[in-house]
Amino acid sequence: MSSTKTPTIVHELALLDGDEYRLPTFALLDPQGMLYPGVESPLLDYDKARRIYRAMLFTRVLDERMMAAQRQGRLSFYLQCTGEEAAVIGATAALDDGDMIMAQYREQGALAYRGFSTDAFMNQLFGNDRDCDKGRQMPIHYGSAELHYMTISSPVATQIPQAAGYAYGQKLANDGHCTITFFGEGAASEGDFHAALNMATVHQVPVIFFCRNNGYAISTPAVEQYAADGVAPRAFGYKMHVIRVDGNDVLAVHEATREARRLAVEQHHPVLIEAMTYRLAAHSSSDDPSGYRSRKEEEAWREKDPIRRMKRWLIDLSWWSEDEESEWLETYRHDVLESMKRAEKRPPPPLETLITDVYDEVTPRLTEQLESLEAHIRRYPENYPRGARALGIDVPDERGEG
Amino acid sequence: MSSTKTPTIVHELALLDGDEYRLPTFALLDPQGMLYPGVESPLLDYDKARRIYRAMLFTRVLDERMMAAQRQGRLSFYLQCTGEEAAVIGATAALDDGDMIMAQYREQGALAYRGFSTDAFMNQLFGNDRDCDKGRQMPIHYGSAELHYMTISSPVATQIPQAAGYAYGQKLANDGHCTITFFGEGAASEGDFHAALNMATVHQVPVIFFCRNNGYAISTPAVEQYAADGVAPRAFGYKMHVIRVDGNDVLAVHEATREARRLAVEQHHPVLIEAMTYRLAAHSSSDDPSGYRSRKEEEAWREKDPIRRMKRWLIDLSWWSEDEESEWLETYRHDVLESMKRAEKRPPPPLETLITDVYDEVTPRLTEQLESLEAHIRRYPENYPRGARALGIDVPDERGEG
Amino acid sequence: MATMNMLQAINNALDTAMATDDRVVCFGEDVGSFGGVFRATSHLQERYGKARCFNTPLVEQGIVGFANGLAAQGAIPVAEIQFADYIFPAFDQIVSETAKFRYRSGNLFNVGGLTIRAPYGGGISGGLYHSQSPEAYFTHTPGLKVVVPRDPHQAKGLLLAAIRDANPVLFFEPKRLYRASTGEVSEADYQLPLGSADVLKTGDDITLVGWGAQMTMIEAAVEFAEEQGISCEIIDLRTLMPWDVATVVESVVKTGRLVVTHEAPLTGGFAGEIAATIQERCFLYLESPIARVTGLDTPFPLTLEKEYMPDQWKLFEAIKASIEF
Amino acid sequence: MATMNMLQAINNALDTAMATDDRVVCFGEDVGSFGGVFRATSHLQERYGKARCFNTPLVEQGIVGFANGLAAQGAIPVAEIQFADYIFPAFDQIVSETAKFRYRSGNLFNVGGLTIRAPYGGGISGGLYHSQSPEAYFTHTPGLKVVVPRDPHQAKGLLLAAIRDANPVLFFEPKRLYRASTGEVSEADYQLPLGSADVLKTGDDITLVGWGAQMTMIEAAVEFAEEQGISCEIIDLRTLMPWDVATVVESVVKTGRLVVTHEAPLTGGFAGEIAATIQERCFLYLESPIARVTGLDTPFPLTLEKEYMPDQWKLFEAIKASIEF
Ligand SMILES: Cc1ncc(C[n+]2csc(CCOP(=O)(O)OP(=O)(O)O)c2C)c(N)n1
Ligand SMILES: Cc1ncc(C[n+]2csc(CCOP(=O)(O)OP(=O)(O)O)c2C)c(N)n1
Ligand SMILES: [Mg+2]
Ligand SMILES: [Mg+2]
Repeated sequence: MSSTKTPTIVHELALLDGDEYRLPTFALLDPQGMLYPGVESPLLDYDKARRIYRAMLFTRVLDERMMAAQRQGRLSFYLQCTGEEAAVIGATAALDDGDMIMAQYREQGALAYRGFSTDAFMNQLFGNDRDCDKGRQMPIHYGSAELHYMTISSPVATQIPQAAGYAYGQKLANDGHCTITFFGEGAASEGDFHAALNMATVHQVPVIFFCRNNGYAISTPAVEQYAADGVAPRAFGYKMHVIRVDGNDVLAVHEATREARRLAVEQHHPVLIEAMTYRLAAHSSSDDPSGYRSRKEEEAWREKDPIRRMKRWLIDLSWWSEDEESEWLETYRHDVLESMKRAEKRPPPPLETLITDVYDEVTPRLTEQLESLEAHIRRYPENYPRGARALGIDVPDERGEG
Repeated sequence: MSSTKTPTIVHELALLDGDEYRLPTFALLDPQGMLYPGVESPLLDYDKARRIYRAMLFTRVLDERMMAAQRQGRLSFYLQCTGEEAAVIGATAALDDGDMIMAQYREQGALAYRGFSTDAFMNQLFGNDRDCDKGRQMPIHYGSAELHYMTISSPVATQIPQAAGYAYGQKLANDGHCTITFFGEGAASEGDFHAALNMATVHQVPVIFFCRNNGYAISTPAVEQYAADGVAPRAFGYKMHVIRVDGNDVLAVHEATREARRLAVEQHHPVLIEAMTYRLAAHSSSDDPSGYRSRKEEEAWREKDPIRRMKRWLIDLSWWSEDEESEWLETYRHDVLESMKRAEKRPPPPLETLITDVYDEVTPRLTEQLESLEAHIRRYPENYPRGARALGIDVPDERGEG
Repeated sequence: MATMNMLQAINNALDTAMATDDRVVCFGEDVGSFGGVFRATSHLQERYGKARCFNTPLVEQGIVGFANGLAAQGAIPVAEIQFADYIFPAFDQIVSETAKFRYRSGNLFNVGGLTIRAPYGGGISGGLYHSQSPEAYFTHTPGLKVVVPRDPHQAKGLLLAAIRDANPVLFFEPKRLYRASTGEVSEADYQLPLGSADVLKTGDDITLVGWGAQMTMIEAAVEFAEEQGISCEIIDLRTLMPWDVATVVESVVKTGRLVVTHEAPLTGGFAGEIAATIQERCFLYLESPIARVTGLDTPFPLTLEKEYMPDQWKLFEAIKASIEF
Repeated sequence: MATMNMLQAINNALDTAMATDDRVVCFGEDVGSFGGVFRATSHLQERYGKARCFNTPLVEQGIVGFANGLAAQGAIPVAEIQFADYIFPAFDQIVSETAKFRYRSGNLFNVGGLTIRAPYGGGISGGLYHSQSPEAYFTHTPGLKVVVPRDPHQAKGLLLAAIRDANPVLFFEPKRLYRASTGEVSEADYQLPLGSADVLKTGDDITLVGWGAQMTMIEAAVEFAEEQGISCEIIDLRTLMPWDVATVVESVVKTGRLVVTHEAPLTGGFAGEIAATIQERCFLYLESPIARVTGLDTPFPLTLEKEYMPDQWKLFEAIKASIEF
């Protein structure tokens, strides 16, 4: 039988379209950064609030500097979190640091919060010999086993059913942890999204599906992505717990995620969170949003900048000051620049990284392929400056390619 | 911006799980086949009511005879519509005969309603030289361009986004037609389902998504297929019109589909219909349901047999009689048996059907492959009785395989 | 030792894997209490509980996506795809994710614990969508291992090796042989090596290479050939990715002739890879062109399935043509 | 005649197709008012309206599923997959549905109107998921045509032919050349034939076969080789499925030597099919083993991309090795 519940029977024909089931948005901080009337403060303790805020600031600085570096041709590609720091970091802060994060690509703030070092960011961005990916993936595809942050994969949405599976493993291991997966409202259109939410509710796994609804998938506005009122109402189709939250309100995001984590870990109820936010920057360094949206729209959202809002709240509590802000900004800028210089200078990964990690052990055929490549590079070292360098052969400097 | 609507803001944390949005079931005929109080009769005219009922009877007879034939080893495979005739035929009858039907595989009733001949059924089932598929697909993979019934494809759910695309073409052509796609509650778990419903609402196409929720996907009960109250609530996630209907009540199904068609054709609103029904037979001739469900459960549903219910309604209207029933049953049984005998005796499709229709024209490589196959069969005709027969070579009778 | 058919051997391998490592988890459509449509997972839910053997919703991309995540977490998922023909909705999860997980993460993460089982192949009146042999779609995908057993003994030993291998493995089971192939299978816990071909029979005149159900076709063809005085060497590749080039090269250096066979269509099939590699490595030893005996370059048919199949007579003709070249 | 880069030529072909047949409909992620992330569909929405050129939600399986249905209805969909790397979620719709639609329905229905465009290939610092060349996943799939242009003139003529062909066509565009390759392109409505290779240059000593962006590598390598007095014949396959066996056979019968190149990994790549076919058909003419110059059997890397690519120097070495064999 299809359901244990017996639905009511009606004899009048009436087609519903769900419009009546409009989900409200949960918010605690108003657009100016003041608590809404009746909301009690503080909702975060001093240490955590500052840890969150500093991660937000760092992320903003990192994004600004690296986009500038990309514009200068120092970096092949970059992608900003700008505008979505509260959503990403507020959610991360509500988790245990041992919970698994399976992100899409715009969630560097989560890594910053968990303590991924500036050098670790830079080494990945420059694909050098210390890149966590060993120079195999484009910039921004970070990963850290230590920090429980799954290495980013470019195909969107693939991480969503994986998060359900990972969380099922956590449930089997009974280790008290959960998994959060971040994804965009665009990614939520993929078949993998449907698969994931359905399997998560059927198998009751401790997973949080965190949708960053930032209004765009590259140039495609959300109104061309779906016809409904956002992504949140899809939860009803799976009987999944759901909450929509103001994604630029760090307190609300934190609170919602904290409760979601409780449901996930204590009751094995998966939860969908839809954070309403806005991608203030271009999609990536390859994109120019002036082709598809107005300055006016951007300006309106800049007014709701999540960092400005949190700062106001912190300053009102006397937990932060303009002086501290300047100091930290200075420190972060300096850190990023120094670290970038170091990362740029580091050698490329060794040549053998071309064939390792395809399997746990290198196969005979791969060994042959590497040997023949090595011999070839030794014949033409000047055509393969990186390969030659990796083989310890002295060749003229590389000509700028990324 | 993600939506043109501004949702309400709330400051109290409350996670919903959609349980409050329970969809009722639309029904007109009670389980005994009497109209519910207050429902006006007749809802179908005399001719259409009889056309529907006769198609239901024919389908039942076809299924009984062919399953018996399969058990006797005359047929390699069979799959019944039994128990779901009202859902399939009631919906089909609410359409224009020129509307496209893209079915899953359990919808032979739709073909019966539209006038697919007994011989056409048999030729497909026996994969002979007159099979609509030219002997390429398993039994029950019917298709008819004339009757606007898309040839069945075994991978489930692939037809669902195709139906959205087909309907989009109808909208572009502005031909006043729509498309209906039938699928099971199991198929609705595939990623293609999500893709289809989302695209259909975004692009506003005249398509009806008709889910036959028959409680099982092979052995998997619906409670292990999804956690929600059926498939219908998923419509809310796409802002799609939806109705849940008693799938064993032919009047309700017809009425719901009629209204869905109106919305689709006149307003380009796609509609999801969930028909609650039950697969009274095994999944297919390869299946034995005693391994996963009880006789008792089956019996309870046999009480709600859609044919019995419609018959009662017809007889109450004096639009049908027991005598007529016996006559038609006799006629159908006879037709099916005679047609089966003819189909069994027909030759296999010509050898060249192995390589035609891969492309619009046969490629040189395929011609070579066929030539070498022909030469081979001429060398070993007794090992390829069908191929030899197709080449006009006299060989001993085939040994039973099928 | 017990006499088992291939399904029983597979069931026994799964049972052994679950008994010896409680991280092993089996799931897929209908694999739970029902035990799978072919009954390969019979009794596993009974023995190991619903948490370790369960039905999934009907969504292959979800099954493999879920399995990838579960493997990344450290569990050892054995996911069933009901028919190899239905593996394609999971293609992205397999090709983009499973295969590249370790490499792209610089070995920080991997899904090495994952095994995907799927029945493949024709000869069962299954038509287009219950007959395909999709191995070549995966042998072009570095990071995957692809394994195909030929009989019950091989099936058990290779499946246990696949489950315990530190890399993701696609395990294609020749469903035509599920019940047709029986033999003595040890009840002990044993493994057969991945990546290594099996020389079933040595011979001097010609080498025959195949895998899975085609081995029965090769054996029948070799019987005809040996009657005619042609000495055949038979190699079961067993693992297609990464395949055992050395064993095939060694054989062809000796025999000078090679026939490769598979059920999948000719163009782009794995026999092409073998032929391309062997003509390169054995160029000076080859006495005739390498022949491929395969399905036609068409979808899989139904009524004329027998005509379509690369059977023992087609193989025998190819052997003769090669010898007489 | 006008000077166009490859993107402009593609845009011009789409424009021509839409202008000459109002059943042509273009869609995909970001292809609407924005004109696609590479701007291949620029201005089409403006010119032909939202109904005929539009954005889709981010769901490749939906894009191709929708396109299949639309083509079955009689429209002529041209669907864009943003990167060939993202075609895999649509794999089931392409391999199970698109390819088999006509065959399985006994020609009652077909999706012959469908064209799927996707930018493919490396050399743009794209790493694993913006560099792949997935053609061999499709050349093993009877029912599909697979076409790859090498320059703007070819791109326009082949794309128009693909859109108007009565069979579904996968059209892979070498994105490395999108802006890098420019040339004279006629503004007229013209088509170049599918299924027929193009002999770019005749020569006597060795045959080089490739497609798409690899043609630039072949041309550079041939320059080196001819300097050394090696006379090369260059063939652009253009259509990989069904491919022009006769032209390649004729060439190799003359030269006795063959090098095939592609960016995709070696194992299971389409060069294997070509080598297997040619060793069979030209066995007695071959003077050295057929060489394959391809990507490594690994996912696509980033920092060491240059080292990974099958470039002109690797090709030149393969030519020399073949000549000196
Ligand atoms: C499977 C797949 N298809 C297409 C792409 C190309 N692509 C990269 S990002 C993107 C848009 C994603 O939008 P959204 O999910 O809303 O995330 P956002 O960028 O807004 O954070 C697209 C289409 C991809 N990476 N993967
Ligand atoms: C993609 C795909 N996966 C698996 C199968 C095998 N299969 C055939 S029918 C079926 C169950 C379908 O159940 P449902 O959609 O509820 O339809 P019903 O049989 O109940 O009418 C399955 C799993 C298939 N045909 N296609
Ligand atoms: Mg977005
Ligand atoms: Mg069902």
